[in-house]
Amino acid sequence: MKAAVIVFPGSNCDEDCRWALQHVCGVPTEMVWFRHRVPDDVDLIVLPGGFSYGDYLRAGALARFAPAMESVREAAEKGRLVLGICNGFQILVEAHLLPGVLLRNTCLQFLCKDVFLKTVRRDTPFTLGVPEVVRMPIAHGMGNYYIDTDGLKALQDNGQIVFQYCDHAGRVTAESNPNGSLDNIAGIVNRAGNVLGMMPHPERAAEDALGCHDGRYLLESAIRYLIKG
Amino acid sequence: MQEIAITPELVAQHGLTPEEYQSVLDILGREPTLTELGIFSVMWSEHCSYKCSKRTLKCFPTRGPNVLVGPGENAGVIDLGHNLAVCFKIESHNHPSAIEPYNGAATGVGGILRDIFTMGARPIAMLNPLRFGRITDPHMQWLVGGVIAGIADYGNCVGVPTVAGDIYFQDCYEQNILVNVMCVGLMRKDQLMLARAQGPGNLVVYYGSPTGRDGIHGATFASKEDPHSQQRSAVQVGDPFMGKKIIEATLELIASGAAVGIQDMGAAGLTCSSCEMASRAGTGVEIDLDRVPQRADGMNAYEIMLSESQERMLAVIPREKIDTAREILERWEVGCHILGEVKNDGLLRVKHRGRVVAEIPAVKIADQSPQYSPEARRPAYLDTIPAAPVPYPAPPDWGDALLRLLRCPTIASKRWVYSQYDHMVQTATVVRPGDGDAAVLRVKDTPMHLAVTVDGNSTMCWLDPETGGKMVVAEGARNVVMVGAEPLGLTDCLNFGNPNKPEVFWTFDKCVRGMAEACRVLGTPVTGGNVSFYNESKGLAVFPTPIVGVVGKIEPPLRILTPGWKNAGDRIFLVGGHEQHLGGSIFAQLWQPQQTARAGYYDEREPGPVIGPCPLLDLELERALQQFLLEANRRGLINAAHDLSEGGLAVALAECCIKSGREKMDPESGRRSAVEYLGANIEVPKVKCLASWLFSEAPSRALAACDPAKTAELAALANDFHVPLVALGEVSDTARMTLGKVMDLPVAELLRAHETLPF
Amino acid sequence: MKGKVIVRLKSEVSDPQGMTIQQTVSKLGFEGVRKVRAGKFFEIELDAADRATAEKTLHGLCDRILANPIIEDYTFEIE
Amino acid sequence: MKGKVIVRLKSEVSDPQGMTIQQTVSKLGFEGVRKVRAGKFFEIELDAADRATAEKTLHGLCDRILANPIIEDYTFEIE
Ligand SMILES: Nc1ncnc2c1ncn2[C@@H]1O[C@H](COP(=O)(O)OP(=O)(O)O)[C@@H](O)[C@H]1O
Ligand SMILES: [Mg+2]
Repeated sequence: MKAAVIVFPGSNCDEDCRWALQHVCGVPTEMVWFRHRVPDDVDLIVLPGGFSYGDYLRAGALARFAPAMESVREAAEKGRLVLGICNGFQILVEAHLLPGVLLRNTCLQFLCKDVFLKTVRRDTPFTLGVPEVVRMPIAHGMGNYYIDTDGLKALQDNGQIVFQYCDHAGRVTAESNPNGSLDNIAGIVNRAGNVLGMMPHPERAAEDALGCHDGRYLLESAIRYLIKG
Repeated sequence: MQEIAITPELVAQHGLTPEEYQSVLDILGREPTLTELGIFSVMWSEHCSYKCSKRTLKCFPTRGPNVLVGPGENAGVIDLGHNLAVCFKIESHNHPSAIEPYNGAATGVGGILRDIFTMGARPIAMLNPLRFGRITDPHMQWLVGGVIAGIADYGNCVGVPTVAGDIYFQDCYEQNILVNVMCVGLMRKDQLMLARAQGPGNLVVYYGSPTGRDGIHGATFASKEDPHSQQRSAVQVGDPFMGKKIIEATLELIASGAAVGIQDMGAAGLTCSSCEMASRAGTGVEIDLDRVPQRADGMNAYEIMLSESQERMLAVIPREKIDTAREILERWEVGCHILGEVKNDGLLRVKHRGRVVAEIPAVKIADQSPQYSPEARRPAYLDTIPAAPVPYPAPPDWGDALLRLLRCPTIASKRWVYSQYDHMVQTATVVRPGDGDAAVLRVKDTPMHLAVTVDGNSTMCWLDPETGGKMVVAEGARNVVMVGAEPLGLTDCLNFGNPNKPEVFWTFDKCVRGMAEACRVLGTPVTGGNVSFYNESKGLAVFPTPIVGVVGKIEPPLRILTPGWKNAGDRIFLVGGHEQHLGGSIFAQLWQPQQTARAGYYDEREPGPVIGPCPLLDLELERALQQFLLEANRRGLINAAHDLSEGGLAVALAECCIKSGREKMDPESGRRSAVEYLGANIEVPKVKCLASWLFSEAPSRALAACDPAKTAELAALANDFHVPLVALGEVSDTARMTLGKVMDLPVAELLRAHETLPF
Repeated sequence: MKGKVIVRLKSEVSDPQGMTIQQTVSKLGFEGVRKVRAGKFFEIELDAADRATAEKTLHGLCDRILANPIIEDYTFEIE
Repeated sequence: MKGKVIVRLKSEVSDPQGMTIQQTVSKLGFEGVRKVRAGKFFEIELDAADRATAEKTLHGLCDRILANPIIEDYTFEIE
């Protein structure tokens, strides 16, 4: 199998994603410049974190027009796996590959810290074998997930909410919500289940040297899913 | 070439003295044009020429076996082995931040980043020492919020983790806050790039943001008192998105071999970058300003040469490589503008609209810049500082005293600050901010780690500039040793008042001499730094505030150490010097002895006056302490280590307890238990002054925790190094910090006090 | 021609920034400031043959880029 | 009463956000978009005895909180 990381101008977790996929998980990983198409033989596309276009206007708003996004859309339609992390998630919602929008954190500040996540769905290609509660860092100023009431109901009814912010014991509480996200939403999938967007950074929690390896479960879930076919 | 008459008033407005103007006339052999006058004015400003500080700075040791590049280039470089080198530098952005905190701080970050990547190093860490006034003042809160957000937004956007810093709140910074920023970069040794305009015939290429009318005379602005009354065009808006693109474009340009010299346009913009590149290489540079991309209409030569617009770069590219360079720069969408070429006539020649508007021997601007030895006089206030320690009667409750110290904004947790900084991007931060005396970064694909810290206790420098200067260096070096690293080198930012005041210059000179001596004894060469004078408004100067940034290396058998206790039962030792007294301590600022007019506690957020004297520092002991700790670390004798600084022994013990927190995890579900803490059980010896034993901030002291089975070896080693070692007690599993009958507090309460927000 | 675009959050979307400003100003003693909503403003210089073309361009810009219809509304004026 | 405040960067101050938006939209085929400048917009509900008081409050707000006169200008309207 093969993975690709899209490099937008202003991406800054692109190299970290490559390191986690290739060095930690052993998957050949190609960097794809935002002007180019994602090659057809790529099974897993990662939209990395960072500040594409400086987050000017709104996070992800300008990046969604990048030429590479056309091929991401096609790949998503064909059922290939697409993972948007942080800014990647923001780009996916701006590109309407996922519903909703990410607003400024209610504390109005950028927030970098570890959070606990409840893995609500453990049967998506990204979450097979991911424990019920995992720890990962967040680092964002605009991670406050919002969608209108009908939209939220649809997410719930279709089981699209994959991760929710929770406390150490897995309880989804108001105190454990770092950014004001509706329903403590930290990550969602599309209806087909092959496009995941999440604010926390699995690639920053993929090695014990960094204090935690919970992020590795997620990357390896996707890899195993693809290898098994 | 003459358009505007150069009158004595105009010369004076440009900050040049009649003598300096005479040198200009001598160098040129004629009257300068207005553009030339502007060029001399900024190049000979204090900020660019170091005219008052140069002689004093010569006393710093700058060489060492591993120093690849010392002071004089954009940043210092030290060899790490493995064909790698570390590059680092510190800068101040005090004046702009005082009037536009957000953009002032952000552009400071942008500027220091450029110093690092122009050398061919990828920026891997940022640090930010900050000094503010009283935090209860709403205007100060606005400044604090703006500065932190500015640092955060720029650093976060470019993807360089901000991993450490320090913050003091002290009245002397009320009119003049200090915003220093340090950047550390990592490079392949064979890709070291110098800022030299080499090779006549090579092209001079401009890339990055277009030039506007911003910041004209920013360098001069940084060389005057009272920023508030100065012209305000000196504040610019940073563009971190362009910053990120020029990082990538520059590193790619260097890796491709297309560039032979690169310099950023920082203070004094195009003027400084072109002059310095030519003079370092002994060449000339000819540029045509019509080719400079411009954001504003109708800019004249003077404005283009002096603009300090952000995110602009100058590169020297051989003709045969220009296509390669152009492809890289255009791919990153940063533009590629050929301004002119390198000449062998030694002249900086500037053309605009078909005319030569400046023609100056480049090397003379740099080498014949004025140098002064300002008058120095010992300030009278020093005589008011008591020579003998002030006696401290016991406060009513020792535990309460400790909690007050932990809540004091200068000591309290800075989580509210560093949680706004992305400190994890690049996935290398192994010891995060708040978790150690220095931050630790792994160097991927090698067994190495780097430790980085910034330090600068100005209270001690105010009480005794020379000893204080030594202490600043000692603390910086000690902090990297505490996390397990060998100090490699040091960069410094010297923040002082107006150097033309003899009292200010005296403290500057003394401080630097003290620092230099400490650097020599501790073996930490100075590879670069920055001087920020004129931090003075309304006649009030800041405390002498030298700040050092130290970089260290951890390579096996050295291991990473952190302050948090690891195992119940470990023995706790106090290593190093004697507590001396409470002079200069924060406790003394909070608790005023009954003898003074005002007895009792001050509010932690509004501490009282500093009370002396400055403790003594024995540099030989300091060196022995550091060597001992390194050796004990190599032998695996230390499980936790923490240096004693603000708040003294009691605060250090509390921090080791607070940072011992761990949770248990159920591997199946991933659910964790609540965080559990270890405590400390300490025996309090019979001492003359308990307050001083608990809270003294005397230097050269540290805590170390050691496995009970290894204490004999540790004691023997301490003996070999002639370092005092005192057994204090042991790590307990009670989650309480118990000091005999003196205090007994649950760690949760210590934690709560330590996490108090300042506003 | 010059377009002046105002983008605001829809009334049902909460605006923590506006709320924080409101609280800060009240603390500073500005009385009677009941509510603050924060939005964005853009000034756009356009080459357009006529007003109608300019309007079309601005609608296109706002719909596709400047505003996110899930949370924002926009208005503009042409000068 | 309702105040509508526009805060913009002074014309000589660079506006990276506006520049980036302009460049991106040009590439997307919005041709005649020559220049974009980004600013802020605030809608403020005020209790004020009269227009003059409201004006005074708004000036105070803008000078002290909403704009930094070193790099920004502001204008407002009252409804
Ligand atoms: N401005 C800042 N930016 C980032 N980290 C900071 C800042 N100020 C303090 N820190 C971090 O908070 C921790 C505690 O700082 P400080 O109280 O100065 O501790 P110490 O006395 O051990 O140096 C350190 O890890 C330091 O790097
Ligand atoms: Mg400190």
